[in-house]
Amino acid sequence: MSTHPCTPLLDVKDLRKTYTSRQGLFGRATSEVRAIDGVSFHIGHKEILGLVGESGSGKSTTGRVVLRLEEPTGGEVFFEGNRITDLPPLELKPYRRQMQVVFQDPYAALNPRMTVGDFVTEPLIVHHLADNRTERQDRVAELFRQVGLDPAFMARYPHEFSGGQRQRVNIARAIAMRPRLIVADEPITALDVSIQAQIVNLFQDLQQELGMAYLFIAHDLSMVRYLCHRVAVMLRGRIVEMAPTEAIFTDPLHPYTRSLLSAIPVPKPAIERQRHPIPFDYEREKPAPDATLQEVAPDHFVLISP
Amino acid sequence: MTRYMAAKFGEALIAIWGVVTIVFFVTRLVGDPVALLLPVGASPEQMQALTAALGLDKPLWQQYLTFFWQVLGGDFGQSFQFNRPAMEVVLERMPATIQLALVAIVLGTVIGGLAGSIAATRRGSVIEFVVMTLALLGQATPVFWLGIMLILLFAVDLGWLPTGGYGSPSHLVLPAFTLAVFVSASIARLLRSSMLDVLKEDYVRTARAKGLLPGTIFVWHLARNALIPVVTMIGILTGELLGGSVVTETVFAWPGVGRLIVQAIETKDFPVIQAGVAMIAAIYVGINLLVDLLYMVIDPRIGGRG
Amino acid sequence: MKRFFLALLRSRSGLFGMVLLVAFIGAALLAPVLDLPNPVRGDLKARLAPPTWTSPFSPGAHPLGTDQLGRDILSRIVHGSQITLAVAASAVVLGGIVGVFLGIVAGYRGGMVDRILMRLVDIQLAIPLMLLALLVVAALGPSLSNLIVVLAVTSWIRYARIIRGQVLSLREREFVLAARAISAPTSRIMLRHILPNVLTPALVVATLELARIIIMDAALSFLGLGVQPPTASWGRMLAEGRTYISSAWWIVTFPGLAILLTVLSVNLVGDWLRDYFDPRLRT
Amino acid sequence: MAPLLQIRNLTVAFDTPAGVVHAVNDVSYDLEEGETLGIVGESGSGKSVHVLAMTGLIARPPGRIVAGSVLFEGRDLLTMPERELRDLRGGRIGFVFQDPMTSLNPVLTVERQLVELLVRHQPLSKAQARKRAIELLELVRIPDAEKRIGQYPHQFSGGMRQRVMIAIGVACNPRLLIADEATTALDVTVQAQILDMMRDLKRAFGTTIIWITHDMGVVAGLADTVQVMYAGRILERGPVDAVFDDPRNAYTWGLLQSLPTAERRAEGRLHQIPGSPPNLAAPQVGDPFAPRNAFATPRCFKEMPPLKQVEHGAPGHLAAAWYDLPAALKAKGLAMGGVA
Amino acid sequence: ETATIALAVNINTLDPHMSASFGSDLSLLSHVYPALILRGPDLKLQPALAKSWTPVNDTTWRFELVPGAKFANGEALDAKAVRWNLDRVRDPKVNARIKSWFDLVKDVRVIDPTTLEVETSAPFPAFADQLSMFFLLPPEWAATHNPATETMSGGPYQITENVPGDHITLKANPTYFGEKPAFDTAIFRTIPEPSSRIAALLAGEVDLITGVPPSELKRIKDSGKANSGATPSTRSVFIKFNTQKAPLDNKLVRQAMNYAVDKTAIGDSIFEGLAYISPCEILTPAYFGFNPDLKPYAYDPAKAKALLKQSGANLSQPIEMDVPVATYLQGQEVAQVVAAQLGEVGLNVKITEMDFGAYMNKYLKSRTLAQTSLLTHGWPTIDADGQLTLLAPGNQYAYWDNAAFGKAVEAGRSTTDKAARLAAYKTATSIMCEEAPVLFLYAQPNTYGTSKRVVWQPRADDWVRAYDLKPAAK
Ligand SMILES: Nc1ncnc2c1ncn2[C@@H]1O[C@H](COP(=O)(O)OP(=O)(O)OP(=O)(O)O)[C@@H](O)[C@H]1O
Ligand SMILES: Nc1ncnc2c1ncn2[C@@H]1O[C@H](COP(=O)(O)OP(=O)(O)OP(=O)(O)O)[C@@H](O)[C@H]1O
Ligand SMILES: [Mg+2]
Ligand SMILES: [Mg+2]
Repeated sequence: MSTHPCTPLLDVKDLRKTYTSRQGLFGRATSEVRAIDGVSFHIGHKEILGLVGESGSGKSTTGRVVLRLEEPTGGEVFFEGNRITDLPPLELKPYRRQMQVVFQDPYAALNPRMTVGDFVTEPLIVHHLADNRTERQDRVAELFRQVGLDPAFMARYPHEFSGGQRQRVNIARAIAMRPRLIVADEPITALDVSIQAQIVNLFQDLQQELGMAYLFIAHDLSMVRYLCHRVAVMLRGRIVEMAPTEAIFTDPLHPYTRSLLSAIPVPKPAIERQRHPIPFDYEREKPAPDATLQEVAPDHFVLISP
Repeated sequence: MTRYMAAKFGEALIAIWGVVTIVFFVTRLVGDPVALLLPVGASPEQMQALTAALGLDKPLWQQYLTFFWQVLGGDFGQSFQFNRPAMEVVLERMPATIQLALVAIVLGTVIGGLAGSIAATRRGSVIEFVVMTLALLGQATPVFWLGIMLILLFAVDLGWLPTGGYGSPSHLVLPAFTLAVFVSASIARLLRSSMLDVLKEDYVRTARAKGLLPGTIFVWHLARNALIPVVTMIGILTGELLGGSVVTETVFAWPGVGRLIVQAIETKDFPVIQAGVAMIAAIYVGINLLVDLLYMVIDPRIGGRG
Repeated sequence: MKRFFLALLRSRSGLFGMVLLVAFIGAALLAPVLDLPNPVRGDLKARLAPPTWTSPFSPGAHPLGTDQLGRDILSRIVHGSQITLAVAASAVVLGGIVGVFLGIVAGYRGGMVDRILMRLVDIQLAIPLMLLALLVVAALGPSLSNLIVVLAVTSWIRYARIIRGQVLSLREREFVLAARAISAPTSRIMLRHILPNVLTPALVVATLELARIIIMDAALSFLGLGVQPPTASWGRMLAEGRTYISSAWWIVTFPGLAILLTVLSVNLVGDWLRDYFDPRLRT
Repeated sequence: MAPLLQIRNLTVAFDTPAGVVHAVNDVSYDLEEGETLGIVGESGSGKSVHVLAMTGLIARPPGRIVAGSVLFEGRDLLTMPERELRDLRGGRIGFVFQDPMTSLNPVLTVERQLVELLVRHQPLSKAQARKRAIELLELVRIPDAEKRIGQYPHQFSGGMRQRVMIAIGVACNPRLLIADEATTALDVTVQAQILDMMRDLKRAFGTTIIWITHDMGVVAGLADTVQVMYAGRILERGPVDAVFDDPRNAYTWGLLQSLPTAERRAEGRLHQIPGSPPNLAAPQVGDPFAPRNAFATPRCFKEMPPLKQVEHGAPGHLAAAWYDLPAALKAKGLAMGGVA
Repeated sequence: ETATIALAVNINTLDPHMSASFGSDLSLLSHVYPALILRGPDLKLQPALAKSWTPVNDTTWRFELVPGAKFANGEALDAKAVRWNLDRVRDPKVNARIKSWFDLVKDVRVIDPTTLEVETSAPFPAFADQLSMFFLLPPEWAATHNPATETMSGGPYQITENVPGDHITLKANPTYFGEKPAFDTAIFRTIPEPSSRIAALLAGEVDLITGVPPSELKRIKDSGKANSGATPSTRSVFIKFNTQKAPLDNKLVRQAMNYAVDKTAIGDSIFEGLAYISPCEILTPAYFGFNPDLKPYAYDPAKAKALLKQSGANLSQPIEMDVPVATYLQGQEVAQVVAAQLGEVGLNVKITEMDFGAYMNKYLKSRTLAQTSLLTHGWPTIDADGQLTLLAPGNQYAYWDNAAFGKAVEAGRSTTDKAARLAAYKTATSIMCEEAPVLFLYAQPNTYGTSKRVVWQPRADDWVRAYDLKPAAK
């Protein structure tokens, strides 16, 4: 694995995923959903890229396909310059060590019949990162401390934890292998605000201490603004705008981005009551099929018809 | 979808071929019909002559090839006992078997369905206790015991129904009921546990929150979703009954294929065994296909991925 | 251990089932030292004696009567429980292990593997039990272990089918996705993630199978498979007593009751164990 | 005029093998006709359970309503025969559930799930109901409603399913709408549209709304009154402006502090409440938040403070605290409102 | 007037040459097809199509047939038809199951339409008996029809309905040359389960059942709804010794085992006193050649023990006993009692049960019968010749090799002179008694139940025939 300073950590090129589904018993009519339709972006080392957008626009699908949890219909994914899109499972394994995932529902992602300690230990075993028991235990205890959990909790089952604690367990497992990239698919949506804060702080600490990069999928734009370095905005399977966070928030160019930003609710009753979000009519402002992302300002890309 | 059906059909043929092949070799390993076909005192030479006449003296592989070509032409050979085409003998018994199996399944499903739903919806009540105890009894009671008790009561003491035999609907009552007891016990237990699982589902709560009438909730939200394991079970049981229920057929002198096949096994009538088993295999595979289609009708999520 | 008993005491039906089951197992283990008549040696003069309590004139002290060869039924039930329980338990466990394993493989791997396994199930279902039993006897001879094999062979299918159904939905769960995300080998996913989550349905099937298997012992003894006379097993007692159903009801009724009570107790204990082993229902 | 909804001493427990879980403890409040109540609070604080218990929708067993009464239009829902309650649910009381993934029946088409509700409560024919159902889907901004109505829930994305749930909740123009985290899975544009729709509903039908959410911004925009829950209890309640600007309970303050504001961005650190939530199966003494509360007084650990009108506060602003939060904050030199 | 008869097994084939099952296929076909000779319930041979049969010499029989007999289709039932039938069973291409019965037949000569001569290759004293189970097909009809599934009556009844596996209905055949049966209609039903057969009898559905467990006979009688009874059959039950295996190669051991078993107790208990205890021979009094002078081995465990000791045989190994399941009336129970009683004298008998097919495989194909096995022999001609030949040296059924016995049996076969034959069988049975190649037990009782509407004379062999039934006197 070459680690050239110029190659981004993750490079996604023209990624596509189409779902075909049967309709009716004999399914003569099959319907196609283009969940992602030519998505390109990259994530640098230690960078946090926020992925926001319409619900159903293909954010989760992008996350899953990048990690090869689902096979893409087209396009390529490079990790540190190495193409991982067609690798067979065994060759994929070293890359899996470098990329991890945290899901939206912290409970669903935990095995209800496994102690959280075992759950966090699993990657160490699979990747032979610690080969004797005590070493593993020490490593897991260390991971627990790192995510702010008492190592004494290792013997407990998931249902004995609060939502925030569960999400920490998931994160502990994700970072156990010291990955370079974490795909976080709405990791805080189900949590209450104070727990959201805990998790976001944790992400930030890990990024700083361990040098991790993130693909951070979220609906909560104020959290995205707080956490992310760059933001990509998705609409119906395509990225319509991508730019450094402040550029997006201060200078949104695509009408959908504008509409999105105008709709962020703020916890100030007085302001909230007066606000009128800018409407966005997809049918009217639909991007042309041949539209491409173009750099309109340094590092600021917008989907424009040629 | 037509490809799907074609594939299923191919699989079915392969399965039937597998069964017939296995049975071919098993029967020839297990015994020799000649000693049973000839009267006592037959000399070894006579035995040999008959062996040769039945084609059982050739090497096994050669017998198999002959048999295989015959079967391809739809001919399962002449029965040793009946001296006529084995498939004909088997088909002759099918109507009785089908009659009994269908009535028993329908009766058992209705009773078991009612019992299971009552038990599930009246959790913790006396009714549940009674119903489930009966189901337990139904499962732990030997069929021959139940059958004979029913005969003694309804045919001998009360004289309401015939003791056995085949013909009028009244002949059907006792054997069908006996089988239905077993069927309904299985279905009741399975449906109850499956309904209890469904009852915990959020969408049942949604249905109640919609103020729907209990009947609507029961049919469309509870039953429909609890049906898959029950359908699997009904499939297995229907197959089992269509393949013949030896004990019931014996106790009630019912001329079904089950008894026929057992008789054929006892007398080592290979062609009838093979024809019978091929028939049963076809039934199983057919029912399986039906169950798979039913799965798709019941749950639109199934089969979506083909 | 203490917690186990506390939990047991808290569940009334679980306790009842456990007491019953322990009583049966205890009786089976203690059979040789209990002061019971010889279970295999009968007194032809005292044959078909009704239970002592039904008639003041019945000869000898046979609380549950005697069978067609004048053997004490109580003693045969108690001694028979050794073999019956051992055979049934082994067959349930053996069939369970194979069935659960194949069910998981079929459900998780899907595709070709699933199809092949499910067709195998069809094939197995289509082959009459009797042929299967005869094959085993012909190939391996009648013996207890072969009886267990036959019973297990008829049993794995049910586990396989039901477990497969469960796995089909389990494999879409996020924690399985999470395991795949760390490239956990398939064997590990099936063993550590899927298996623990299908143990409860497996337990339900096992309790259902137990009844079937004990009764099937009776059917198989018509083929000369398994427990050889004069040794007693409950299934055998049912089979042998079948002719006397209407003239000497006690010969089949008492072994039948023993089966029923065993099935009942195992069901109660099974229900309770299911709750007990569900970590979600524990502190 | 009497309030539309009067809840008194509602107490709900779950019997689990691990012991009795006290999910809702002695909750009382009133809701006026046309009022919108926003409920926020800890995960697992009983927000969902208390609204479910109100309408007889918790699973019994293990759930159990220990005490309390819930008067809706003057009649007690808790003692009302199931038959009458059934007529209310879905009609005069609409519900939007928290989890759109599991709250829709996976084997029925969206059409069916809407139509069965409409014909149950309104004198509509099947065809009319279907037309109305399509209107409803359009109302919640589902593109291609006419085509998608015949699809099954699994063919919808999470956000779309949530919108179907909302359509179900508002289908019969309910007098009381209970929405449990109804917009969490939606992007903000669609969320804004849904909130607009709620405002329209209020305006057009005077609908009373209970809106449970984690999003303080949504509360700010939609609610008249906000209520903060923790460990099955109401810790603070009052007009939105008053509570947001002048929180009197330490937990409320903690929540508001956790929000990512510009200030926090500059600081580079979010505020978080230390400690972990209480175990509801353990017996509770005193203020449940006390162990995590930097301002707790010894009394907090012994006795649960009553929910009472705050001193010098807006009318209707109630809080449960033995300590004086503004004073304590001032003493530590901390800011008052999280968003001020 | 209808008589209903319950059979335990299915009617498998309608071709009388393709089955050797007296109790089912042949019993039914005896209603439909004519025979030259029939055996009455008293076991005496009666003329049927043949008015008389006389030996012309040691190897030739002459038959005079009833003139003018016809099949229902008008086909003549004459000497030519008989010859065609005898040719058919002997034709190797036909593969008749009963071919072995007529192995000795060398030539069949039609003298005139009502006279027939059969020449055998050796004296065949039991030929007439053998013909009582041989039924005649109409030759011309058979050329164009399948006798396995169709029938053309020439006997007392004709088939009017056949529901395979369930029942066959017979109506009296108006063209029958013989005596008209008492019942116009006869129904043969298949009821495999003994308890169900009894139930059917008690419910008044059937008039005649056989194979009733002995313990149920009294119950039937006591019910007041039906009659029941039993008669000793021609089927002799014994424990066969494999004298090729130690320690059964030791005569003293074999005798000891005969002393060790209390046959009377078995008969009295398991068979409710209805079993005829074999007097040290495998013939029953019904057989030609029965030796009335023999006495059963006494029940004498002490003597048995002494003999065992005297034998010097090594008895440390268990003695295996093969028992076919569900084959013989109360067979498995008897085997258990015998094993237990042998245990009392210090023999360790281990029972192995197996299905009949597997048993026959061991017996005849792999020839690996265990040291002991439960077996019955009954010879349909009720002649000592067949029954004893089974144990003659060299016979595949024998598992015993005694030259003197073989010679005696041979002597009995080589003449048609009754006195000489009786003498030969006396010698044979005496040798067998002394040598004890089997453990003599009893003659299996034929048990039955009848409704009060009919009377039936029970018979020692397996035939079940409607034309033997008579309406009960009102
Ligand atoms: N298994 C599937 N089969 C068919 N269509 C699917 C499947 N999974 C997702 N889709 C479709 O793909 C599109 C993208 O879905 P995805 O879950 O990636 O959206 P998302 O951006 O994560 O939305 P949300 O914010 O609501 O979670 C949606 O239109 C959805 O209906
Ligand atoms: N069926 C149940 N059995 C046992 N405990 C339950 C059950 N349902 C809910 N609880 C408990 O009741 C408490 C309140 O749950 P509730 O769902 O009301 O929380 P919530 O405030 O809605 O949380 P969230 O924000 O996560 O939705 C929780 O501690 C939960 O564990
Ligand atoms: Mg998503
Ligand atoms: Mg909730």
